[in-house]
Amino acid sequence: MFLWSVSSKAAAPGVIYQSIKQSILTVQIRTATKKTAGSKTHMKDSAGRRLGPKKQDGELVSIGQILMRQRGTKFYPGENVGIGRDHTLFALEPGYVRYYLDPFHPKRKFIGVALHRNIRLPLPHWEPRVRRFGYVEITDKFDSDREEGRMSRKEHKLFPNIEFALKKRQEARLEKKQELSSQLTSFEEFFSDSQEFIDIASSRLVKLDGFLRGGKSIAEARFYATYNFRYDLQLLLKKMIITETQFDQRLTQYLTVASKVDDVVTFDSHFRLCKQLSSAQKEELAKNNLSKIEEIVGNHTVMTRDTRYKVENLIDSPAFDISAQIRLRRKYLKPVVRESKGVSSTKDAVIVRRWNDKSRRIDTISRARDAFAPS
Amino acid sequence: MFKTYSSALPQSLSRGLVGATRQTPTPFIQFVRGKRTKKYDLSPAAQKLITQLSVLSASRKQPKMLKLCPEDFVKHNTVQEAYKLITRKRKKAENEKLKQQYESMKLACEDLSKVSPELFEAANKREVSKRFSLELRVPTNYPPNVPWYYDYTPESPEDKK
Amino acid sequence: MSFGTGIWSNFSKRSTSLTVSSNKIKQGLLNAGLPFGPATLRKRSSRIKYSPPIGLSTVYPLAYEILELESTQIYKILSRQANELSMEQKEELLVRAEYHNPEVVFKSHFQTNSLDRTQPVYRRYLREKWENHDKMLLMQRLESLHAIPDTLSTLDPRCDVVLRFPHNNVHTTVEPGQLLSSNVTKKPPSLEVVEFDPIPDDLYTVLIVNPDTPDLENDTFSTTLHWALRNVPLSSSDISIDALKLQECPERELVSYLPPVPDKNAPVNRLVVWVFRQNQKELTDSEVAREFFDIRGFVAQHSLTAVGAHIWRSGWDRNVPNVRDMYGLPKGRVFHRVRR
Amino acid sequence: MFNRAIRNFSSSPTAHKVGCSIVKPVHHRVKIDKTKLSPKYPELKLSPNDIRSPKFVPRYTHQDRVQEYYENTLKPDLLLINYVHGQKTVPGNKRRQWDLTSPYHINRPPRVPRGERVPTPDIKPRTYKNIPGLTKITLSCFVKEAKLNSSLAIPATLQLQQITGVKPTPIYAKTNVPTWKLRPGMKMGAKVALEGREMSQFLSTLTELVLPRIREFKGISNRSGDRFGTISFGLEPESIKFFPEIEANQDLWPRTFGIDVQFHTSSQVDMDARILLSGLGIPFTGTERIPKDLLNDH
Repeated sequence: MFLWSVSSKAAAPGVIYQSIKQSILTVQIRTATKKTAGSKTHMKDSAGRRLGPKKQDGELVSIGQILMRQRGTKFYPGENVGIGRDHTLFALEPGYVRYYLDPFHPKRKFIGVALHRNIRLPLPHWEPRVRRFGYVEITDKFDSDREEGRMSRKEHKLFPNIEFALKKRQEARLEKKQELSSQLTSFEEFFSDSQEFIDIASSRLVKLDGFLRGGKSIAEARFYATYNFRYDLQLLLKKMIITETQFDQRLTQYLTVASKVDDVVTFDSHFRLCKQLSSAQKEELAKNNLSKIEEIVGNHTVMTRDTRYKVENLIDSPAFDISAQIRLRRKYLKPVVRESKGVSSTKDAVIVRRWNDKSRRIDTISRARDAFAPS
Repeated sequence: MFKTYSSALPQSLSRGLVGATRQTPTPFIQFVRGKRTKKYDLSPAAQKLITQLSVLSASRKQPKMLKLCPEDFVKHNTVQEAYKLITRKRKKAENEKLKQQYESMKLACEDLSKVSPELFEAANKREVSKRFSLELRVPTNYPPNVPWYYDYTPESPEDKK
Repeated sequence: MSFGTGIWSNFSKRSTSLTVSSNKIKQGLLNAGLPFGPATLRKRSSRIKYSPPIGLSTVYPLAYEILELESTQIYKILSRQANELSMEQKEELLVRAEYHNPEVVFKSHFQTNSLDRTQPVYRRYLREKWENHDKMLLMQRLESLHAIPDTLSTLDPRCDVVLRFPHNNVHTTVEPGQLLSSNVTKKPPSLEVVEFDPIPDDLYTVLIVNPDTPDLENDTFSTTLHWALRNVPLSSSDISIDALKLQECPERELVSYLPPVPDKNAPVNRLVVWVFRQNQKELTDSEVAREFFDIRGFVAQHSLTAVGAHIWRSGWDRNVPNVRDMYGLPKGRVFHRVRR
Repeated sequence: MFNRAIRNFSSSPTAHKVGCSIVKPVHHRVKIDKTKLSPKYPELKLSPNDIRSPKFVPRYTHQDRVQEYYENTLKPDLLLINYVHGQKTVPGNKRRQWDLTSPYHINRPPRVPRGERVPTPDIKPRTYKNIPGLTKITLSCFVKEAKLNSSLAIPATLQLQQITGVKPTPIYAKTNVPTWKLRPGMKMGAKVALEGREMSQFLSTLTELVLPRIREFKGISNRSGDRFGTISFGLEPESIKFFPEIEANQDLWPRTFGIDVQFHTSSQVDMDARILLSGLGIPFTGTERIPKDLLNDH
């Protein structure tokens, strides 16, 4: 290599002359060797990507046909047009291609597909959308039945479980009905009633039970049980399965049964069948039960299993609603009677350690052996 | 570390750990969460920087959130609303007062300009470099007579005796 | 200090629903401290552990006094200028007079289920709650399911619509846009229309429309009317439209309920509930076609004002044939699985 | 072993998605706050004024003496001092619109004001509605040596926090000056903006404890200011030691850093701002220049 340079600071005339001479020489040598040829910046071109519109305005397209190939979103997907991974626009519905502008996006150009020849895009903002149904009805009886019975894999796998659960539910309802009918016959008001009466009554009670467990009040439950029966009956009448006389007869029968059942029985707060009480009767019963409880608790400072059981039974009566029952249980059925009561000698006492919230320390307490009421 | 703790406990006591630590004075090796056990050899300058950064960090200084019961929540809201109300009223009154002052100043100037234009000219001249006096201070309960003792030296302990 | 002596303890003119019913909580709110402890905390241990913030008990009586005084002055304005004030102004003043009453604040924050809707202040609190969640949810669902341009063009919601299917055992409300099974929707729903404005009692129209019924002839969709109620009277104390109300007066049911019975492989159907105010006019239309129902034309013809809406979706499921059978409808169509 | 729902870095789903988002116009006028609709983090949806919110910060915890003094004493005085009868609005130097003689003028941004880079505000008559007040104090601490030793910015930050009690924000170099070895992104110090009670606290410390003890301090120069009501001055590193927070443990502060203090006021011109600050106990020195073009006396 004959590369050298002259710094301009030390440019004496003689040196310059020499450098000119030398440079002529070097140029000749460089052209001869061609060792440092220029870089190939001009050789990077690729083949054309065949971009651009594939369908013109007004052309008829079918689903999936490509409307535009582009780099970036030079055009945006408008009505019934989708966009691919490389921003390719394609038709989602068959129709006529429209190139249009949208006043909601003033700086964007859109390509859309109008479903009919006379539709212009964009569609009016406040009008219903123009939609295509696109499904074909199966007219063949065999095919349509097969298609209707077809299940997705997920449904197919779950189907036995669902059937089993439905069967179990049905059985549980029947069982409940039998249980309720047997309970119903134990009420003296229903001694003389026929089997049919009991049947209707118990099926009504099953419905009431379901409504109550779902969160309805007893009045709502009664209303909707009757309502459902009447509604179903009306549908039967409409379908001409029953005549009007049958309708009237069945309805009156049901209503008489319902009124009698509602008058006599109801459900308590734990969804058990019990006698329907008037408010005065309820008060009376509550008073009675309270006095009995007072008597039992007052006599026994230490709760035994027996007394506890008795009090529990008295509280668990239809006279008290659920909040009252909780209150009474808190009041009378405390888990522990007073711990420091009557412990004289350490012989009878049990030593326990317990966290005290108030003092924030652990207290050591000696309590009588029988201080705990057995639960 | 935790292992030594549990193995040192008698089987019967290991249920109530709180009680056990409170009542038995046996020197247990307590498991402390987040305590650094490894020692790093850092230069004092670097250690100082770390300390300074930890002072700047906000996460340590998050106060505990107040948990109020519903009644106290309502009471707190009441106090806030009452404070807002009186502040609003006070602001309004002050603004009204300033407005009155402004209106009367304006009225007086207009009158003066009609009565005596020369006096008005003199009164309406802008004072250049007007300043409040330095002695005017923000009022305190116990204001000092002299703002600062430049030659103050604390008493030495011998003088006290 | 002045607890129990001011306007907020005087119920000669104010409703008793403006006070808390539980004595323990009331005493907690009408005393500087908490005489019965934090009565609202459920667990005994948390009641014992609780300690009130320092200094609150000294400031609270003063704050109560200041706010009560303000309220007294508003009530004075109300009584003095009762005839000059418009309905909206009165409502606004009544809200302002009670808005910061601690008992009212307590009830509207923590006892929202039993608020007295006849009181303007509770209506205001309920409206705030509705606007913060339910209104936005409804509008989001209506928009994203395209119910708004497909049925009516727009909605300016003014009341909350609560939808239930009470014939089912489970007594829950339907969230807007929920996909319901055909068993749930086989009998008519019940509605609660919660108005927040101080409007006079009005008559209401309810329409349930399905804009997704296949129209095979034109290869598009048509709108079907599933239920139409008219001339239903509602007021701020009586807000429900249920079977009990319709039984009293069957001619309120213009078009009987048709349950959604979608066809197999057709897209999921949207059932849009529209609630309209009739502006004190009776609707005396006898015949309305169920098929190809033009809801926009109907609304324009009777000059109804849409005040609320609700939406649910129904798809085909195994129970649809049973529902069809129940109503004596013909067998459903079956479409090809693939859309062409 | 690992939760499959967690997205892997290697296969991000965005790679297969198209970068096209179109906001569809809605058909209603209800504003929808998506965070309120999501069931997540219910307490974060509360307003920050609600005490149950984690964002809640108690305000008005102390009496603000400076603020009260300003409201009760200074405000009426300032109204009186600044009042000149028959004031008129002095229009500011605004951006110039194109005259639309050419169609290319449409949508062209307006020209910069004549002789300036940024437009200046109008000076309006002084009434009871625009009495000057102190809105903000900004303290900034730029450490020149931090370009060589970047850790020097940390004690400077800490010093600001110690003095003000507010967490400072770091300052980074913006420009590239190779001769000073300065590069963009170098941490050079910190700044802090004080408002409300913290501002009053700093102001009273400054005027009552620090400035009186600076021997050579005569006052802030009457030439300081940005013409439109912001006055600034500097505190030397030695004077910082007079702040009681620093003075209390001097061993910890072998080195202190100078601070630039800026008083942002709501006054329209510097002249009014100086009167206000002198009322708040800040002395001024030197001759004052009154810009005649900003005076609006009839």
